[in-house]
Amino acid sequence: MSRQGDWNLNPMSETYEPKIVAFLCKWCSSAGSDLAGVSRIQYPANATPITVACSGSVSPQYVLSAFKKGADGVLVSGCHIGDCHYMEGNYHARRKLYLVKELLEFTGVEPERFRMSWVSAAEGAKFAQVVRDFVDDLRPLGSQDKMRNEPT
Amino acid sequence: MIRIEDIRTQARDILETGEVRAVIGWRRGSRGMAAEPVLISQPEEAESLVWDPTCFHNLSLNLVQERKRLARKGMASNKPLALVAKGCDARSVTVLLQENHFRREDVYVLGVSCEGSGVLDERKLARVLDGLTPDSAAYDGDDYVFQTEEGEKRLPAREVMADRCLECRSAYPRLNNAVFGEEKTRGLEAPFAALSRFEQNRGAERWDFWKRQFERCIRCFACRSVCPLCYCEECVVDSIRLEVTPETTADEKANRIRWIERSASRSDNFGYHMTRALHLAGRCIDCAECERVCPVHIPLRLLNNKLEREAREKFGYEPGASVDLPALVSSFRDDDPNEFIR
Amino acid sequence: MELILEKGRLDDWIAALEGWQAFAPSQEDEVWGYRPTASPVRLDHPNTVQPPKNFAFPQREVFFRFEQVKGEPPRLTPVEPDAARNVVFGVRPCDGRGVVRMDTVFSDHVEDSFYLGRRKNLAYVGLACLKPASRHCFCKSVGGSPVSTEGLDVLMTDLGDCWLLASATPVGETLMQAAGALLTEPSAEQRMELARRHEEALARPQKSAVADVGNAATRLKDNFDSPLWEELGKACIACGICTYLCPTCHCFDLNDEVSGGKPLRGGRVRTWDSCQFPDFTMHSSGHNPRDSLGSRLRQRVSHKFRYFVENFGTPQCTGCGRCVSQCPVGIDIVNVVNRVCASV
Amino acid sequence: MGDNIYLPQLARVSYIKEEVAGERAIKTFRLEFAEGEGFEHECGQCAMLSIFGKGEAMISIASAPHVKTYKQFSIMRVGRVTSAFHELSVGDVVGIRGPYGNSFPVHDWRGKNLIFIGGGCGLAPIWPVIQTAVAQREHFRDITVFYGGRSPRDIMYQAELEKLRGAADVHLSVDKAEEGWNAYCGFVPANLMDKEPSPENAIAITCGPPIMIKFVIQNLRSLGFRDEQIYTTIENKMKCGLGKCGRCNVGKDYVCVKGPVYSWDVLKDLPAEY
Repeated sequence: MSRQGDWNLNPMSETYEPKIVAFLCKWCSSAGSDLAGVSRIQYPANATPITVACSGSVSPQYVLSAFKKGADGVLVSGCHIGDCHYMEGNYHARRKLYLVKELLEFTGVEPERFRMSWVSAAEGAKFAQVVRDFVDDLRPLGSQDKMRNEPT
Repeated sequence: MIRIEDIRTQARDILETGEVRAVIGWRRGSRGMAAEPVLISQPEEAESLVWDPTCFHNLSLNLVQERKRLARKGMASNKPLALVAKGCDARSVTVLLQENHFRREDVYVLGVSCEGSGVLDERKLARVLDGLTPDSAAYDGDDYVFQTEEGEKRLPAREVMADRCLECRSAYPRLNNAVFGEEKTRGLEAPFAALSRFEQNRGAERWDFWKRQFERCIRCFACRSVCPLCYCEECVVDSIRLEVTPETTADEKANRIRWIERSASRSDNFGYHMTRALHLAGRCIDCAECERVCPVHIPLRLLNNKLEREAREKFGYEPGASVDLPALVSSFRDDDPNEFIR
Repeated sequence: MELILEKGRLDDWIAALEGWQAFAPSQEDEVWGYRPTASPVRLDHPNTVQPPKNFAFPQREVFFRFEQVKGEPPRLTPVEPDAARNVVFGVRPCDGRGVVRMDTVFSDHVEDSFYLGRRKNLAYVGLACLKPASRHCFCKSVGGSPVSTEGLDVLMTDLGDCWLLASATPVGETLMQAAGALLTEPSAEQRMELARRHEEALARPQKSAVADVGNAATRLKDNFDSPLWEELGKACIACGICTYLCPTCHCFDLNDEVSGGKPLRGGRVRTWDSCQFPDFTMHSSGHNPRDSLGSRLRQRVSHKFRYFVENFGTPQCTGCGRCVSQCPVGIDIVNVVNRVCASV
Repeated sequence: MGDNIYLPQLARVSYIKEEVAGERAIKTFRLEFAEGEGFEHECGQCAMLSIFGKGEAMISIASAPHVKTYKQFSIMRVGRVTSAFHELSVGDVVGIRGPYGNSFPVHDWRGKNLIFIGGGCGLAPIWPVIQTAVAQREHFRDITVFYGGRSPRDIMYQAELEKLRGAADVHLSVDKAEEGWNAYCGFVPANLMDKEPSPENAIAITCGPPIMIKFVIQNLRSLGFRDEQIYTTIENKMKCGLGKCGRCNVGKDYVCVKGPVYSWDVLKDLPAEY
């Protein structure tokens, strides 16, 4: 029995597509991703977006949980510094998730697997680029097995 | 040089005058060399207090436990509780005060500056003594002296001292009501020396190392139980809701998210230890009790040290430095690292 | 069957055990544990951190898997216990006695197919403790002995330049027969040496001892309400070390681990659990029958020295000393039993 | 040894009734075996019910042994599994294994007066005994049922209790007085004292919240009931139901095997850890 559902597990296969879980702030990055969509900007469909109230609301537990459930990469994207709807949420996100990033790397998890970006509602093209780059960087790493649940 | 008589006298005095309700300290253990935590409430019991290299426990844990015990019984104490605290232990009391777990007037700190004499690492000692089992340990200058079945064994303290003590930056309990010992720190090794040694490993070597550690974890939760700052009534790894009052609804119990399963599998163990380290970021004061008690020798101190050093270097933050500090992750600076963000 | 194995030939014997996967104590990051054998196997270990309990009672075990499409009946797929034949070397007699106690629990009333399924394919080759494996050993005071064969298939005794192997079960004989010519008849001197060494081991005092194990059950019953329990339990930090490292603690939890949502997929999983955890006995209502440290210490100690005696006529504790040596705060079960039993 | 003792059988929900609404809601479910051989049970035994993905809960079987077509369970919504049960619809399939535990020695009580004292959802575990006694009415003498809830809306099995009248004396109560309530107002133990049943040739069977049981037993004893005339059930947290997992351990007993039914003369010697 596979616990990964239809996720493609074989990194060597031509069709391997890294699976990204993207936590997007609803005020900017989520809107930015929508803009990328309506602007018909081409970018890979590897990211499953999860809209959150603020990048500051992203608990390290969300990141770890996404990896545990089999994400190959986790993206957290919020408003540019100074533009937070809640004034300082993204400052908190930056500090907290910096620690998550450092700790992951410390344990030997490939640093490319966790990424943050600031993408405003107007930056559809940037969002597309962020995802494109992320997919490109993840592809050579193959599937993420370090933190993933072992099969039941 | 710390004289145990001084600590006993002070403990007796504050119990006699009724200034405190009880004193938490160490006494001779019943199972051999190691001292054990004790809570005394009678002045005459002060005679049983000891101070030796096996006083490794961070007694602020007992402070938290005693508070919880009273709360469960619906009792409140109108008098402060005293504890004997080394420099490191006093820093965890500071964090507890910073987090409003106690009011300052509820705690009486009998501070002990170990003057850099540190405490024993029993595993290092076992390696050196090779089968001998000491009955007692004592400080003597730069040495620890052990009574064993083959008579007295004298060892340079630095050979068997806990890593965190070798790397100690501040042995003096800044937070105190009374203090014993001088303001002196030996710093036998550079701060974060063990961490730096580990960081010479690169990505794949690191993972090989941690994979092995996480696969060995048996999830006995001793690391969590022994940590004075793991005081949450309910932990992310608990399988059921622990705080249940008559007002708790069935929905609250039913809908509790299980982020981490009980299984001692590598992925769940990874989730547990990462979560714990992150929750201790900016709070852990490196008493290293988690590492000491781990029955399968997982070097948990490395995880905590890593975040401690990041906080220090990148955010200028030092856990336990002051009661007035804001929490690490609920504060920020304009110049926090940003270059890692696209 | 009593035969001699030269010291240098242990690996050859292990290699001769066709169809068996062999395990022996080795160190990983200075943690002694049972791992697949790697030559040379020395058997010079102190007490392993964990007893060999995992072999028949792994810390995590899946009983069945489920799959359910919303609105449709679930589909269950039972799991069979691992059928591998494992032989474990270097088992101390206290842990051998632990095996017997685990067998009792998992066979009593209803047979646990998972435990017994593994157990029937398991063999234990013991190692006589010619000197105590730790300062906290107290097997002799709880009815055991450093040379006991209870629960073991073979008992090995170190005679200096060779091992003397004594079979204790038919399985043990099979294991020894597989060695063929590696094993030789002991000489009269070797037999005498064995007797001498066993006598010496039996005579050697242990630092720790339960004072009067025969009356412990009664005394613990009399002192059930003693205030000593709370006093002795006060230092307890409610971790699971004592129970997880115990060769006879068998409590467990059952949970559904979900691995996929559409369709719902997962497994029902047994994991070890501990009576020392505060949530162990807590009802959903929040009511907790054992809600204090003292009551939980009393449960652990009473189970070992009273309840098991009342049910099966023998203490459950085998005196391995792990809960004593590994307790973060120095709670010593021997001290607890002795203090409570001696109190009026 | 090949039997997977932890593998449930599958059963289909054939009937659901909401007994009590609100935060402490109780629903009654009837389960019909869908696959597997099913099982027979005795009065007082329990079954381990599964909702896959949520887990298992030990629930007493509330239907009488002579009812062969289904097993009935009345489940209060308190936690993860019981909440999931409250979400079920007729036709849904759940897991069931059992029966577990001992039973009430109903056969030995022939020729006696039976007094049942229940509170809250504690009517469910003794309900099969009541049903059995009524079904074999000629074998028993007086049957009396005391039952109470917090308010009239907390009374379960209302229609069934009304149907009992004639075969049994039924004394209902609510904790607090309320418009339109004509029966007794006050706690169940008080109602018991009010009616003063005689211990003569009688057996008292009680189940309910722990605090109620405590006072009921106290009151029964003051009415002259001997310890061996008093029966109750204890329901500790259970995981395996097979005397292995240790959750329900009280003294030397694993309640899932030696219990849940105890006479007071046995139970009083066990530690009060339930």
